[in-house]
Amino acid sequence: MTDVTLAVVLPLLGAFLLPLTAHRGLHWLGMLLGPALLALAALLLFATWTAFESPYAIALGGFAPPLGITFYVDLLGLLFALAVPLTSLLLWPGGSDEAAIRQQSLTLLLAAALTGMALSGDLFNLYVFYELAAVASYGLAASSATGPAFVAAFRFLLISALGSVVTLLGIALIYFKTGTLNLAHLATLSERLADPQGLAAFAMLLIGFGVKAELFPVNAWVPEVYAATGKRVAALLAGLASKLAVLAVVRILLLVFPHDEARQLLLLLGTLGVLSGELAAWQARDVTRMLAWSSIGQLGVVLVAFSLPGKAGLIAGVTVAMHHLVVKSALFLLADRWGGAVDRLKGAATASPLGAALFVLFALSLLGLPPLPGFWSKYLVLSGLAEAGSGMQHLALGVILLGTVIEGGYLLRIITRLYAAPERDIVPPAHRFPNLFASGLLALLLVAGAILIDPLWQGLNTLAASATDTQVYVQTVLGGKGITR
Amino acid sequence: MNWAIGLVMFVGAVGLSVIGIAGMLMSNHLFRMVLALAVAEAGANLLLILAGYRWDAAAPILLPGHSTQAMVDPVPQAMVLTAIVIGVGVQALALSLVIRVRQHYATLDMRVARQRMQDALDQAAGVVPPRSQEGPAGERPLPAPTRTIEAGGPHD
Amino acid sequence: MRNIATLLLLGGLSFLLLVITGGLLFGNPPMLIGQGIQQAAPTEVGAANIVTAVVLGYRGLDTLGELSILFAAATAGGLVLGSTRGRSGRPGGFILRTGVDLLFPLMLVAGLYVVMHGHLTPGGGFQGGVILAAAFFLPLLARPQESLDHTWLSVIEALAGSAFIALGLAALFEGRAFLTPLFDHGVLGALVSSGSLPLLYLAVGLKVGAELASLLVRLSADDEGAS
Amino acid sequence: MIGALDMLLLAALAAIPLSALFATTRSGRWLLVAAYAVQFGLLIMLQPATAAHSALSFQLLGNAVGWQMDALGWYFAVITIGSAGFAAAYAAGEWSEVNGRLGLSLRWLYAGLQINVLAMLLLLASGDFVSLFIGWELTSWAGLILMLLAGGDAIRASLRYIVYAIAGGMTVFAGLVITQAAVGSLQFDALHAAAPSLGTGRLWAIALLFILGFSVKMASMPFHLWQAPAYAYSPAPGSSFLGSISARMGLFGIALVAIKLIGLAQLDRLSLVTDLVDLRGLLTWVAVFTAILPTFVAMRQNDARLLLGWHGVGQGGYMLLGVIIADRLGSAGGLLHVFNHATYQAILLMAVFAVIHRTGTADLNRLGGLVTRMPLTFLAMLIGIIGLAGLPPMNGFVSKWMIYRALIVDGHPLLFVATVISTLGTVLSVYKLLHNTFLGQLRLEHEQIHEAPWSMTVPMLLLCVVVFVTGAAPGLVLQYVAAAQQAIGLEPVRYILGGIESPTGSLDMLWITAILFAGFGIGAVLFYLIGGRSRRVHQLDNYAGGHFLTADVRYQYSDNFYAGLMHRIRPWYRGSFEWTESALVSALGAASTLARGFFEQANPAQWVLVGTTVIMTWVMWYALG
Amino acid sequence: MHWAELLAELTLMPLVAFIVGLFMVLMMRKIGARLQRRIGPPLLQPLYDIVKLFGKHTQTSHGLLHEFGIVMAVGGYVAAETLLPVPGMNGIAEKGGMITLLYLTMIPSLGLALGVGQCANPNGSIGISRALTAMLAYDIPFVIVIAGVAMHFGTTNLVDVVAQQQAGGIETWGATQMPLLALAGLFALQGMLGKQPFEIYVAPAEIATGPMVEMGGKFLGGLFVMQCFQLYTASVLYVTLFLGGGENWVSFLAKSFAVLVLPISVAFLFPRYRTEDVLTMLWKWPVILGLLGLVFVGS
Repeated sequence: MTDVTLAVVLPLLGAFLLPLTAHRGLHWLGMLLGPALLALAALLLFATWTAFESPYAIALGGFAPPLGITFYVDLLGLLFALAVPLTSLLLWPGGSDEAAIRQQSLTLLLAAALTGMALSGDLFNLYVFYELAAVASYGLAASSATGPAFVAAFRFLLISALGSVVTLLGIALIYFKTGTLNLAHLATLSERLADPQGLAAFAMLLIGFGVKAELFPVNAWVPEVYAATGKRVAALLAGLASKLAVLAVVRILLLVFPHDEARQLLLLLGTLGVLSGELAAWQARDVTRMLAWSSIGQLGVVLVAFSLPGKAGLIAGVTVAMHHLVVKSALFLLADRWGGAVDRLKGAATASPLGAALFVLFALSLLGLPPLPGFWSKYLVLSGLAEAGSGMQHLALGVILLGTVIEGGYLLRIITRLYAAPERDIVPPAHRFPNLFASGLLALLLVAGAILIDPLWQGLNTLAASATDTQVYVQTVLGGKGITR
Repeated sequence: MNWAIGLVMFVGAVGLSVIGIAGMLMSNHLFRMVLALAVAEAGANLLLILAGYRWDAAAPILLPGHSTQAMVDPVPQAMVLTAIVIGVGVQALALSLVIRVRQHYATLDMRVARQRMQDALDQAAGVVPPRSQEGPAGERPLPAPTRTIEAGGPHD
Repeated sequence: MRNIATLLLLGGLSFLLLVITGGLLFGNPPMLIGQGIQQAAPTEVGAANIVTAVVLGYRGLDTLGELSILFAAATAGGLVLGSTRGRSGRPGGFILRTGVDLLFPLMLVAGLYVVMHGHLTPGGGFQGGVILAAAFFLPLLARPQESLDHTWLSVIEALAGSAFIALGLAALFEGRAFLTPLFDHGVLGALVSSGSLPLLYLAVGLKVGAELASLLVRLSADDEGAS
Repeated sequence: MIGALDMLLLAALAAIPLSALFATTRSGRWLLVAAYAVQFGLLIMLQPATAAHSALSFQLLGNAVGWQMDALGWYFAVITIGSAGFAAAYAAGEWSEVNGRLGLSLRWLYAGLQINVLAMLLLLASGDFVSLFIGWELTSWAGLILMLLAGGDAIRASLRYIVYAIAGGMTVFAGLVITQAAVGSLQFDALHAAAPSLGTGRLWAIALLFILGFSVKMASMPFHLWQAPAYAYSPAPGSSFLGSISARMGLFGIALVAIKLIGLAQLDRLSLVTDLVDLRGLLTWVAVFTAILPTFVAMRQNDARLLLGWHGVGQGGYMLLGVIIADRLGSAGGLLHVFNHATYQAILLMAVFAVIHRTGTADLNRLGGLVTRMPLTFLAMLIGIIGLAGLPPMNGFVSKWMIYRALIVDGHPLLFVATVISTLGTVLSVYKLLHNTFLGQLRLEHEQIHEAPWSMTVPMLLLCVVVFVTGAAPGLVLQYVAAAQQAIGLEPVRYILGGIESPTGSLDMLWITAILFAGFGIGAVLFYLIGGRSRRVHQLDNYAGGHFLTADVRYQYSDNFYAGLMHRIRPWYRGSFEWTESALVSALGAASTLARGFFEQANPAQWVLVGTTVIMTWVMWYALG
Repeated sequence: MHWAELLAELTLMPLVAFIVGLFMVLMMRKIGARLQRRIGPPLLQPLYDIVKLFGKHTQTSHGLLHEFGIVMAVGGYVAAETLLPVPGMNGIAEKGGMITLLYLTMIPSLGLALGVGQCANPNGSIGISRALTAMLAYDIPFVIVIAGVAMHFGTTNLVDVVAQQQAGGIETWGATQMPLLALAGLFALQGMLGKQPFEIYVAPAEIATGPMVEMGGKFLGGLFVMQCFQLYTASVLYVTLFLGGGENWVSFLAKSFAVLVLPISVAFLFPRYRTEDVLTMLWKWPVILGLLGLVFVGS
């Protein structure tokens, strides 16, 4: 029973069954079910990770690969898949009333969908999982059940649905030209897509998947949704969901569109994302929206990193993405009680010294203070950009650095308020224990990352080596070598 | 001839999508936006179906005795089925959100709803809205249409 | 002003899309996997309706995802709209009520028929499920003060969904891949054929029916409550 | 195997928790002063002539990272630990007790000081670009701890500082990655070896990025606005420590990267279109303007701390000038000035803070006449301003003399004239400081004031001894300067105990000090032995124009002290840099508003259409073109 | 060089300077008198003045620093005199140089400033502020001159400068080689001496406003001594830089007195500039002349 399919299926099952516990006086089961299943999924993925030898594919339904849907299990997919249940557990909403159960159900659905996105090897299946994640996110975005949350969720839905239409058009274009959906199969046919139509199809997929990845022009939903919804949900969306959407784009980019033009597009949009996000954050006066805009900027960096060719790009991208996952989730958790105006934070450090210290730690890592992992991730991106060395890349390098400076400005504005003397003796409330605990765990992770940076990098090297090798992918899936059943 | 049919089909698919998108972007009415979304999805689905069409081919159903006949590609059909259902789900959710927005803000106008959301967010965060009360020249805030307010009370 | 810009952009978009689609080959698809599926489906799945073979067999996971999306939409809708309140409103007229009483069994049968024959003829769990949902929703139009039992709806929802997964997991327990069709294929074209596909479609039909019904009920309830 | 360098770093690291622990009691603080002494001892045990390697080295992301300290780093490290030690001693006694009662966090103060020392040691001991950048960033952020402690005005100043610091750090970062791209490695040797074969474009990029980045920390000319307020508003030990040494880390960086690694020969390749202007020429003028303009800004300050802070900026210009001229005399002068400046700046800031400690203000319009109340502090400040103004016989004169000489010998008369203008401005400015604080009318409310406690005066006076001794016998320091010069590949200066040996004009401070004191002696003999006795009047017994001035009336001539001069030069204070800075901030704000506007569209789905259409247009255009 | 010789220089050179300075003061007063159709003071009048001042009984001291300021002012000049090469006595001058001398001459100003500052007289402080401003004014052209001379002779050692000028006779004199700089130097000299039109800071006409306001008795006497030194220093420095120094005592003294004639005559013919006009004046023409001179030196 170590089939990674279970990591997708079990949360789904849990989501289906969870509403039943609301009626039957089975609250205790309801409280346990979700976390237990997520933990199980995590364990399963972890077991697969430790036992991992070489990439393999799972032909779902037992149909030989190009015909049926395949899951492709490699280190890249596993890494992101593993992040899903773990982060979801950490950000588990809790509670046992009807609304809470629905929210948990949606969280499980989101987790299942994101795990599926990490593993799926089929274009349309990616789309379906993406949509599942999107619908679950709409629900989560509206979960705080306030007026702003409904408007924000509706606007989010509008962008995302329109994006889906565009994606669907893109998938139709690809199907028109190739007649297949399997990524490995598409990889062998990538010549056919190396023309304007193919590139247009890629652009459409990018726009569609980009909505959740907070890609530059289609990210207008970000600040209002994060501001209107609960901070755990914001952390889940900003930290986790966006990364898996990026992963989907990267898979498609690596396998189906290995063209320079596609990378350039990603680079351009990523750069614009950094610029727009950091600039908008500069004048944000409440913490939540500041973090939201900052996360747009950070995801711009992630996209820029993935736009770099070869292993270096993948390593850089994975590092930045994982770092942002940890840091942004934690920052949103800490912003739970501190979500208001920056000026209201005066004296918060006296009420919640640990929370303030953690905030500083995460902010510093986000800014790239060596030897915290944020520095290394930034280093990998920047050195990759410098190596790649065309004008556009140098521009991106400059923009990222400029973004960091702006980021320093506004994050420090928060930090200085935290440690300022309280005004009129109104001290912002201390953190709730679960949030503090979760962000404390993430901080430990961050510190561990700083210490173990070199082994991690070595691991990423092997990960990237296999992930960037299209041949391995194609042969594993189509050559029948690594197929289970 | 075939080429012309193809063109008509493509024009239909693209047209539906674009009309839907236009509806979503140029209307400010929440419900119409959802309707327009349905139109746009129909366009995309049509294009998807077209991807599997073959001249002179039958539906992909095996009937005894006709097993050698050319059939259209079944995969896009399956995909469209999925896409339609997804669309239904999204639209249903969108409608429930529209209902709630109307209950909360007594409006179905996107601009008004957005403005009220922004104000509510700013107020909750304790941030003074960055614009002056007079409003910048050119986009003076008009009084909310009284009709919607009358219709919008949750009491009756 | 904004509308003019939007129109310009829309014009550009339609032009671009037409240019791009104009270059596509219509009517001669590459059918790389389509062809393969057509050839393999009768032996591998055994469903006369190849679309069903694709939907439940080759792309079974998509269908599961699709179910989950519906479920997610229903759950999210429930989260947004909250618990249904007592319904109010005048009952429908005589013709409406009689018509509904007349139609209800017919629609029930039609729905079930469409569900059960999904692997043979056009139709299937989704289509049938929608008919079922409509069948259960119609009485509510006629008699707004009655209500569907949400508990039962959610139980059906949950169990049907779980059943779909359970069927998939059963294959896993047998040592095969998730969602591998079980049982004997039977005779192509027979009602009881193509292994576990009809069972899956039944689960789909019930789940879709229950979910749509509960969504409709919620929407109508809140709409009335609001107005 | 743990070497001497590791011992030093470990000691500095271990002292951080100790600082946090012991900072709250008086004896504990003296223990911490002892800890600095231990660190200083460990540093002295390092052999400065050859580079000392750290046992700590590892592979990080494919880069070998290690630490080593050569004579240059050692020289700066001595100043660092020395400044920190004196600052700690200064605050150990009554100062901490009083300020601790006022709510200052002593734990943070002492721990922050020690963290700064550790960060700087890491920077000074960097063995490759990775460790250099680690040290650089840590130093930047560590400084923030000390700046933030005071609260109030300090917070705004430190926010400004950190934006500048991050900008500088990121510029260095860009230089680092471009170096890696160009050279293929982040080892110092790799750049040194590859520099001659690098193309001019690459070399320009690397040199410019590193120099610009380091210049921000130095507060060189276009980036000078942040420093004075950031350093000035820190608590006393922090202020005197930061003011003494912190900004000099930028000089260290420039000496290391530009002079040692890239090398003078390569730097000289960097000229603009015509060979008329080259990078070094440009930098010398930047340095000179850094020496002049902040000095004249300092002259206008009414807060003693700010006045000194601006002088710190200006003195940095001299150091940069000396190092960039990079001949044997000039570079020695620049490096020596680092030491000299650290000593007298520490004295001056300590003296000002001693005045603040007693009077509670550093406003130059609210002080005066304290010379009789706080004579020792006055003496310290007098010696300090003589050093800062660069008059003989204090040490500031020696280093400035060397820079002047180098400028004349190398044929830069304009630079020479410009630097002297800066010195003259300094004289005027520091006299204003001394006069407004210690001379003139004593305010009634200050009549009961006593001398600062011994824990504060003794460190100041000890530093005065250092300033005087190294002024009279600069050879004591010059030997280490010479070693540092050798470490960065320059010709070492030829020094003697009293100064410089040179065929075209040497300097022997022993002689000059001797004749100066002889002159004073003669003057004193003339004054005291000849003529009648004078009658000593009370300090408050005064008159002007034949009319008695009563003590309760304020008649101190302090505000707009150089009225005539200001009448002439006020139009030249355009505030262009302030204006540019605020314009940049406004522009950023406008861009930010624009970006917000992007996100706050009435219909967010708009951007899906725009994005799709624009990108697809790009795609088609790309396909056609 | 033997230490005894050095000791002799150390004591003799200030003494000589003092005596010569007394005669320079006398000359100044005589010229002034002649220009105003007066006879002028007798030969020893300057000395009498000093003796009288030192002998006064009513003198007020405002504190130690007040006294020490005078000591510094006089002592600084004493030290500076030893660095000026005079015929036959340049052992100590070897150790110094132009730059050192430039800075040593600031010490008396600082001393005076300290002493006056201690008096707590606002008018005194105003005088000091003006004096320091004037220093900033005249030192800029003066530094340009110094830079030019040092560039021209390739050394900052005054003894070498003198030696080089004497080696080639009058053609190699600084004044013939660098006439523009010599002219600029004259302006600086005028400022340095604090004579009209640049005497606002001394403000002898308004006794109440100026550095001397609190000085009486031997304090003022000290300042008189300082004035002797000041005249001597300025003229000898000019002679050293531009007029070939002293081949022997006769020519040395002749040149030194001659140099002073012009500024003193100017001083009695011109009214006074205001502080800001002093700056404008000294930062304009002499600086332009000096910079032009620098160009010629450099080319």
